[in-house]
Amino acid sequence: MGFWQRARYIDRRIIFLLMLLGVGLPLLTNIGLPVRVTRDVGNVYDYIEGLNPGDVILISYDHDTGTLPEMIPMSDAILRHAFSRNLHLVGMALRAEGTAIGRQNFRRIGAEYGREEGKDFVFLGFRPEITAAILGLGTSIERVFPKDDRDIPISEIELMNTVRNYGDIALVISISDDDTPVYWVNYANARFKAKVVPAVTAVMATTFFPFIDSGQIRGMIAGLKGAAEYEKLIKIPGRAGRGMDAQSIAHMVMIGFIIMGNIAYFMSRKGK
Amino acid sequence: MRSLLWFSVITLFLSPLVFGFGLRVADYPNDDGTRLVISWEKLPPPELEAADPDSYILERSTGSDGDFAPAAVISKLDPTLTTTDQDLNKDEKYYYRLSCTSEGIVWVSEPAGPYTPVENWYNTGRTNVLIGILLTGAMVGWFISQGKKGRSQYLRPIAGLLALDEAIGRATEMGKPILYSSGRGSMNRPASIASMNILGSVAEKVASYGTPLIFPNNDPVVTAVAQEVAREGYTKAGHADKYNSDNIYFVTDSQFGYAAAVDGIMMRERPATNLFFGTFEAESLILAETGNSIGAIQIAGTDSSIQMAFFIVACDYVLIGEELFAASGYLSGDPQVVGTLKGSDYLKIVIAILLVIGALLGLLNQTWFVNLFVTA
Amino acid sequence: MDIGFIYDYLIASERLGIWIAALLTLAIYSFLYKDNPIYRFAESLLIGISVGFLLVTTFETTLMPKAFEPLAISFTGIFGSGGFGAFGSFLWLLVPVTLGLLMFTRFVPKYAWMSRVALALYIGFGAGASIPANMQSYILNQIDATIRPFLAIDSFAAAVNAAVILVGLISTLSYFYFSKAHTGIFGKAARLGTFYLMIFFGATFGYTVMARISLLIGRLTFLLRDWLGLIS
Amino acid sequence: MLIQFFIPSKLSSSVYNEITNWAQLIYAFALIVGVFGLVKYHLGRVSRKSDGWIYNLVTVVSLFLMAFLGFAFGRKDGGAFMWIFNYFQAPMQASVFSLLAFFVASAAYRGFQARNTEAVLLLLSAVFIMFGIASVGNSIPPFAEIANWILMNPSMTARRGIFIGVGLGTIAVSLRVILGVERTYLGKE
Repeated sequence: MGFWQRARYIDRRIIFLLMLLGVGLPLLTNIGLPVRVTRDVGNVYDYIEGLNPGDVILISYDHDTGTLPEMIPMSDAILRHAFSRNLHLVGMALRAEGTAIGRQNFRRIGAEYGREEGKDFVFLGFRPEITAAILGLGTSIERVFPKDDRDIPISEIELMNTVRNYGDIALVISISDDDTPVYWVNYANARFKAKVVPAVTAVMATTFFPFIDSGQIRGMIAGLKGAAEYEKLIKIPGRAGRGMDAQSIAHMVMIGFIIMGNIAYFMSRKGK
Repeated sequence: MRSLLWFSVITLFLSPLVFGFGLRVADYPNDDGTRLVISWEKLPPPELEAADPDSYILERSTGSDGDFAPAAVISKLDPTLTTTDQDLNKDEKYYYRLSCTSEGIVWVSEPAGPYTPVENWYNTGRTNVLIGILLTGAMVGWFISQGKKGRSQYLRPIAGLLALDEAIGRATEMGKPILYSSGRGSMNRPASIASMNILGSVAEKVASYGTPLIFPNNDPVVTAVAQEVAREGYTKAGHADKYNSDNIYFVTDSQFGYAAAVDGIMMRERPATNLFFGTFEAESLILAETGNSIGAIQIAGTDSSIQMAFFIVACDYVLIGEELFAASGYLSGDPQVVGTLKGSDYLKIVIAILLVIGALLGLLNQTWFVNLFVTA
Repeated sequence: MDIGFIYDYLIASERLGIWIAALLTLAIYSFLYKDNPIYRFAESLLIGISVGFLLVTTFETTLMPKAFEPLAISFTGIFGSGGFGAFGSFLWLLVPVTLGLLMFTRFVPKYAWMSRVALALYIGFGAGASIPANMQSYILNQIDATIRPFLAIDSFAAAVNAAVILVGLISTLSYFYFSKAHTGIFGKAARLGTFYLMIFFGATFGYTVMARISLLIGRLTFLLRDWLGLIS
Repeated sequence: MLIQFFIPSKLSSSVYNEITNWAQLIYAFALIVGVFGLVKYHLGRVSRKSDGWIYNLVTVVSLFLMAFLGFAFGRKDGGAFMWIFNYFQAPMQASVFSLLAFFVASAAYRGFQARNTEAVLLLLSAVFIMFGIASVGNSIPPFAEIANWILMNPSMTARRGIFIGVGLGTIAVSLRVILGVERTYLGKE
């Protein structure tokens, strides 16, 4: 068996090792590959940048734990931007597994900026029945969430005295790994004119292109890449940048494998 | 909160002014009699043009002069000008009115009613589905009856099925077992039924050679069915004694627990042939790559379009899409089953013709034809 | 009660949990090198735990609320105020429970055939439900989606795309045609169909790679950050 | 089930729910039989001291431990049952899932060798999508656009073709079951 013949049937463990290095090293070293900001992400940033201090953003954690590697960097970047601009945040979840994550993220990033729960941000908790919950918020937040996540009645929370329904909310962001943002668009946007932005996994992104074309959504943040773009815009490097480095290098390693595989194939055929 | 309180105090002292305002109520089509559709004219009404409030309250009552209670809040910007009131009772009469309290004015529209939601017994939005099924049923039924008369049909070769005998033979020669998996599909999925049909043929072939057939399951109902099917296959081949129900067993329903277990089995039992037929999810490539590393011949077939891609890359032969469902006709040669294949072939011609006609009529802007395929 | 103690306990149980999770993650990854006792241990553990988990959840979400509790309620109802109505609902509830119990005949090979009644019903329900669902979403909706673009052709590009889709769909369907040999013009159409299929398979593979790598990033981030604290 | 689809009335949906419940109960009882078989299999290996019996013991012990914790103390957050789920089962499942990152690489190395026209198309389309969606290629406009065009046109078309085929196939199988043409699933002709 010639060299190329052997290369065609290379020990898989070499491929595994290269893949591990391709993902692991960028995570450890923070290379900082260039990121180009796309229009959709730029629109979200510009809109939030244009809000006045004290305006309210509603963030809904509509995802499971399986997709956390993509969800958390997006959430981090948005929360950092909002807190740094002194905006007020209201959090909630339409999926049970999203509740704990949303609560944790709110408190963690809130603490980074010294924001106070109840005054600058509040986490409402989880509601099942997507449609009913989204429609209900258009009427009265208090009716959907009588108490917040800490079991404090909404009427006793300072921030919630001025936030009653979508009319008092400047932007709704749904962080999701499925088509929940479609419900936000169909109900909160179409019915109540709420401005909706989906922050979704890269795989789900194509679902929302038609909504961008039709102008129903303002922009979109998709996956690790979207989060990395956002980190670049707010000039705070976070884990998405690193993750995206890992992602890009892993892709190049993959393409390298495909090219190598083909070289080995053609050379071994020539050798015959 | 405080402002709401303020309004309700005013309401107490002002008796509401009633205005004529066109509120239209209609039955919600094709439902179980629990919904009404309420639509209105453009807001605001003339009387409120100056105040132009953001939202109105839709109120519902079960008597024309009864107590109206809020049913929904309506935004003045709602472009649909309709809302659906749910969870109603089909034996009750309902009245609706729109109300608004704004800057001291209490505005109430004339009540509209009475309306009663109607319980429907046939979903008219699904007539096209019914026609499609009747057409399919008629076509398939006709070819089954042709099959009963024993008329045989030509079937084009499918590489993956031709390779099945070779793959079983190889395992026998090498004295190694065959590993079978039907993936993650529950037994009520047609793909699992198709998989069981293939399993029956495989068991029959394997029985005479005495090659072990290992089939770890992801679903306990599949285990029960698979044991029956395999036992029958062995019996048909005249080797009921060689059937070992311990080789077909439930492992776990955890997707990746199952993948880990099957990987482990492959490494330890070293099957010469892996057969993956059924509904697969992300575990497909975990199984197929591990199978590849031990040098097994692999044949796969699934109804999941995404997992077909992974099988194509990692397996030797793949039954693409419908080929999985056709397999039992090929393997058993039963003329009735083959007949159903012929029936579905004719349906493909019908679909192709509909596509061409639809495209032509579409170019001529005949929306009605395209709408024939819209389902509720 | 000393709150601080509970807090310490929670922190300790979380630290312990992270260590366990990290070591088990490494145990699973060791399979990539080769099958080994550590992987085999993790695999056996995962099977046992997941089946135990399934057993408890199935018992509490299905058997209790859908069989045993209603049975008990209607049974006591017969002797209480429920009377004949309760007896009826008791009998009605017995039907699925009996079907389920038929599965137990599998323990006795001689009577195992009785379980086939339950299995046949189970499969029959699925088969019946799948017919209209498939007709609707896999056939009618796909036809609709293919011909609808022809209503709105406003540019050369839109016309090309609509044609690419129409030709592709018909040739893919001819690939799936079983009762005719793939020769002549028909064979060419079927071949074109396989080209389309290959493009789809390639695209699906490429599209999924990113999500799969994200999973690895997630696990490595857990190991490097939560466990080892190497990255902030 | 077939007829229920066309009848929106309340009776129809309650029949549907009832039948779904039945199916769930059949599953639950089948599970008990399945778990019994599993335990019997593993204990059999343990008592015979078969090769690697210690691992069979691990499975049985962890199964019983988990069942005991669940039945005795419930499934509360913060309880031992959920703790084991969170720190044993969940991370192991996620780890097995992430093995896919390695397997897509090894599969791509072998599977994307340009043997014939079909393989070339498979390869090109995969590379364009991979490159056009990852950050590097995504910054180069034509790549992203080609990737999108492939996804929305030829790729989606083939998927539709598969859908229609699978749709016809499932309907044919279901009809064969209902009409009793095919009964191998019942183990008798």
